[in-house]
Amino acid sequence: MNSMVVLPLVLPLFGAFLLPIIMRASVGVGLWVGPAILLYGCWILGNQWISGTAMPFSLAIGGFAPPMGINLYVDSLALLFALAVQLLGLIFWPFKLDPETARRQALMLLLVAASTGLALSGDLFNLYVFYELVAVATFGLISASSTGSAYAATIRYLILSGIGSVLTLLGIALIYSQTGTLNLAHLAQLAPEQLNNKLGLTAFLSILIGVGVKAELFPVNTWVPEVYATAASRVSAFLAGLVSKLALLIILRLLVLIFHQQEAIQVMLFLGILGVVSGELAAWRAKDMRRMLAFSSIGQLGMIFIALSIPDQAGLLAVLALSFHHLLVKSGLFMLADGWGGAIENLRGAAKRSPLAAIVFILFSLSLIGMPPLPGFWAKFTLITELAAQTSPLYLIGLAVFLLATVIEAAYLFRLAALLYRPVSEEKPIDTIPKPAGVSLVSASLFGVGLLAAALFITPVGELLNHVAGQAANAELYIDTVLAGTGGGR
Amino acid sequence: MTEIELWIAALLSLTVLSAAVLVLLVKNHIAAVAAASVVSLGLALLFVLMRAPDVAMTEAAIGAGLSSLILALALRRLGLWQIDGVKSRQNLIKAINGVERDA
Amino acid sequence: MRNLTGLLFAGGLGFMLLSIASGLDFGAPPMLVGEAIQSVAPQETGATNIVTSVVLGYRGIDTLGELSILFAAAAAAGLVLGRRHTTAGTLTEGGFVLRYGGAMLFPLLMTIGFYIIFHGHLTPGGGFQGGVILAAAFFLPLLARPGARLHHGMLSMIEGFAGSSFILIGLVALAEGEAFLQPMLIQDTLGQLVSAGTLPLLYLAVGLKVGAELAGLLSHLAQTESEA
Amino acid sequence: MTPTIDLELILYITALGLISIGLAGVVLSQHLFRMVLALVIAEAGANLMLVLAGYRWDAVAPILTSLGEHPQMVDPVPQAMVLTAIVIGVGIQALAVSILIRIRQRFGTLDRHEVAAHMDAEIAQIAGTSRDMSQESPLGERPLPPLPGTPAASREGRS
Repeated sequence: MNSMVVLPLVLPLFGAFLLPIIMRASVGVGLWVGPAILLYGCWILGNQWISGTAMPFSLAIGGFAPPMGINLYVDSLALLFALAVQLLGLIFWPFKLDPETARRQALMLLLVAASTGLALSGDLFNLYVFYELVAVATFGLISASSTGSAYAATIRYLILSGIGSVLTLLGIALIYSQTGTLNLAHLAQLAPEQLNNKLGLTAFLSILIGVGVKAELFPVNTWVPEVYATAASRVSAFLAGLVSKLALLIILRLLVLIFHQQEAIQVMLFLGILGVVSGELAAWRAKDMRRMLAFSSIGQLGMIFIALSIPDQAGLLAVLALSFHHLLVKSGLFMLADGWGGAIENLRGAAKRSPLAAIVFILFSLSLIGMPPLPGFWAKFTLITELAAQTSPLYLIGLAVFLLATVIEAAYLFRLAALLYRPVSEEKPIDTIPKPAGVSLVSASLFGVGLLAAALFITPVGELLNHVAGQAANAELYIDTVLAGTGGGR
Repeated sequence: MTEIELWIAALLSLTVLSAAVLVLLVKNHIAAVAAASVVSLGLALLFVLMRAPDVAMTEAAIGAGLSSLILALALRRLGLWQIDGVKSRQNLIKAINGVERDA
Repeated sequence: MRNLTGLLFAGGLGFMLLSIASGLDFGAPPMLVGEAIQSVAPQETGATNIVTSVVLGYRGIDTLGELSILFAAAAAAGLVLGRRHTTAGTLTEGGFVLRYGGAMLFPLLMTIGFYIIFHGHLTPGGGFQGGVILAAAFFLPLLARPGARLHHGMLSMIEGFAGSSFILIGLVALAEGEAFLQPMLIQDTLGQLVSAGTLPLLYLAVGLKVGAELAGLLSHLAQTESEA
Repeated sequence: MTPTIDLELILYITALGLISIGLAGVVLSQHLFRMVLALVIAEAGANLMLVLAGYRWDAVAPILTSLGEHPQMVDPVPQAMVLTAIVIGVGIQALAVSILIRIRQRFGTLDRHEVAAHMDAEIAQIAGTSRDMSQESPLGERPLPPLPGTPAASREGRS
């Protein structure tokens, strides 16, 4: 049933609206509402994936044929992301019980719904609405840690994403005034004639900056370190792991479908390079683990932006490989930071206190650097071969920066890893060494297992991603599916 | 679209823009909030001229009304609700404190 | 460093706006989707106010997303401001005019609010505008009597049920084999009060939710412990 | 060259002017409350821009007044989108001021640099790393000593 795909988007909203009422009536029932909805969403999307119905299909909401109404576009990529959203929502579910549980869980449900919407929606303004919903829900979740610094970090994030949303709206207004439509497929049809000019470029750049706030794009990522340092680990993990990738997905769709200007791609490549340099250098200098991870995440996303500047199937393959790899690794690392969040020096000898955590950390680090058997190697290798095949000098700079960044990454990650195994000084009792909490360690290990599984089945995973990338890179398929395929479901 | 509407629009645009500049320049926070609501009100009138009655109603109710109310309530809670006289007294206190510290 | 990025940003922005201004062509916009909607909207949704048919019909899920944003903002503000409230004594009670005027205005504002909501598919106005007026109606007594407490439980009930009934109306269509949020029950009486099928119901849900949420937000802001 | 073309020009200038005034205000303001206000202005400009995207000078409002008649209408789609954008804007604004209220209570200031300094210090303190700048005053739950200009009585600790 294709029309069921709307449920993973709508049911979390439904649950979020009712959760405060249910919680008031019975906390015992209320605690199960969110996980049940997310499980059901996983089930629907998983079924959709397995049943393998003709995959790219479009679902008209309200039964209005796409250029007039809003449609959901479901291809393998969107489905993969939607599934990841529901799964991560479950893994990072805020179980903690206190007077604010209802609000926190409602916000989490809203975040999941909005992220699913970002993955599926096929309308520019609708994407903007979900993007804002993601933003507001995350503001709530970040400030839920209720320290002064969390509030200050939130307001910085809020103001930056306010600037971003103004720019996005400006871009949308420009596109609409030029084409008279907002449907991505319809825009893709019209773009070669009407957006292939300076105005189109301006529109793209303003949307790029606007959406780039969440994708940690270089000039608008100043919120990242403070937010990741102050928010709860699972919130940071969800933001760094998934939300940034969803923002990237919007840019990817825009690039593939609408904007093909060379300048647009070059600006993005340039910003990506700057992001890699600034992020990795700052990560190297960082003194606490959370900020180190935050800066490293900026660097990693810069790499993905570099990959995104090659918008054909091979480039998209690199984007997807890097994205999903980063999703697994960064989520896992942030879960480890739940206990190890403090200063790096305090982690001396932490391997003794919690050997499993240390092993998982080393696994993630190796993959992040790109050690051969692990998926990280494959992801980075894909990008390197792609970059080497390009002729433009800027790409070669990108390649050089990329390799340099890998060296810096290795330096700071191994510095920490070595510290974990350093012998502890005698007078320091072992109980004082920080240790990740049980639940966080379990979820981090879960990501580690996922990473190992991907390493074991690298060939089928690679083929799958290649197939997904091929589908995502095919603009004609998108246009045909949305505008002709279903006829609006009426 | 008649000539007179054009003039009204021009006047409104001027008002809106200068109010927007005032929001940033004026010292007193209450005045800034008031200027912000002038911007919204002017925009609402512009929306009427632009044949967007729904938007005009919303902008007037939400932009000019509700939003100013929220900001005004926030000013109270932030301790920025200072009429000029009170403010100057505080400036005086500040100056005296400064003198004491210097001494 | 931060100032430098600020300056860079401002420079880039100025360049962008300049290029917009030079690239804009003034004239009639290409209303591809707009014209298509105009010609079929009255038949497809039964509303004479085409903006309403866009808000609730063609772009219904945007409206759902927007309700969720308002809900998220209210929930987040509640989370931030907490449950602590001032005691009644700290604020002075409003004067005679405010107190009795408020009491008299309440039914008037309620009537206007609901009128605007129910005529949203015929004339300008609708759930958002009406909802704001409902919120004002509930907030006014609070201004007059700062000690009075809004019934938060009641508000969150209205909020939750209104929001979920918006989704339920959409899900009913899905269960009937139509698409999510498809307008139903459209009568052939364009221009009458009862003409637009489920649209006024959706707007009622929107209005109640917006009203309840904004009233809650305002009372939260008005009643957190005072700073000055 | 009809006079209405001038009208569109005026409106475009207003919209772009509001956006640039607002964004410049956000970038240049020193006070967080002023930054929120500037954001409100910029958002209003973006809304005007959006309405303009569907504006035609020779058309009527998108509301049918008599049946069966189809006069030229203004594009209803951007209007619907602006309705959405306005409500989104006010939601975010309300959230922003609630956060400002808490920041003011914790840090006793709304100056952007001071708040940033307090934030850095608090993060460093929680993480246990050495601090770059020496913050004399104890941080965290207790508010900092009042800065010049804020009356000391105006701040109470966390109740």
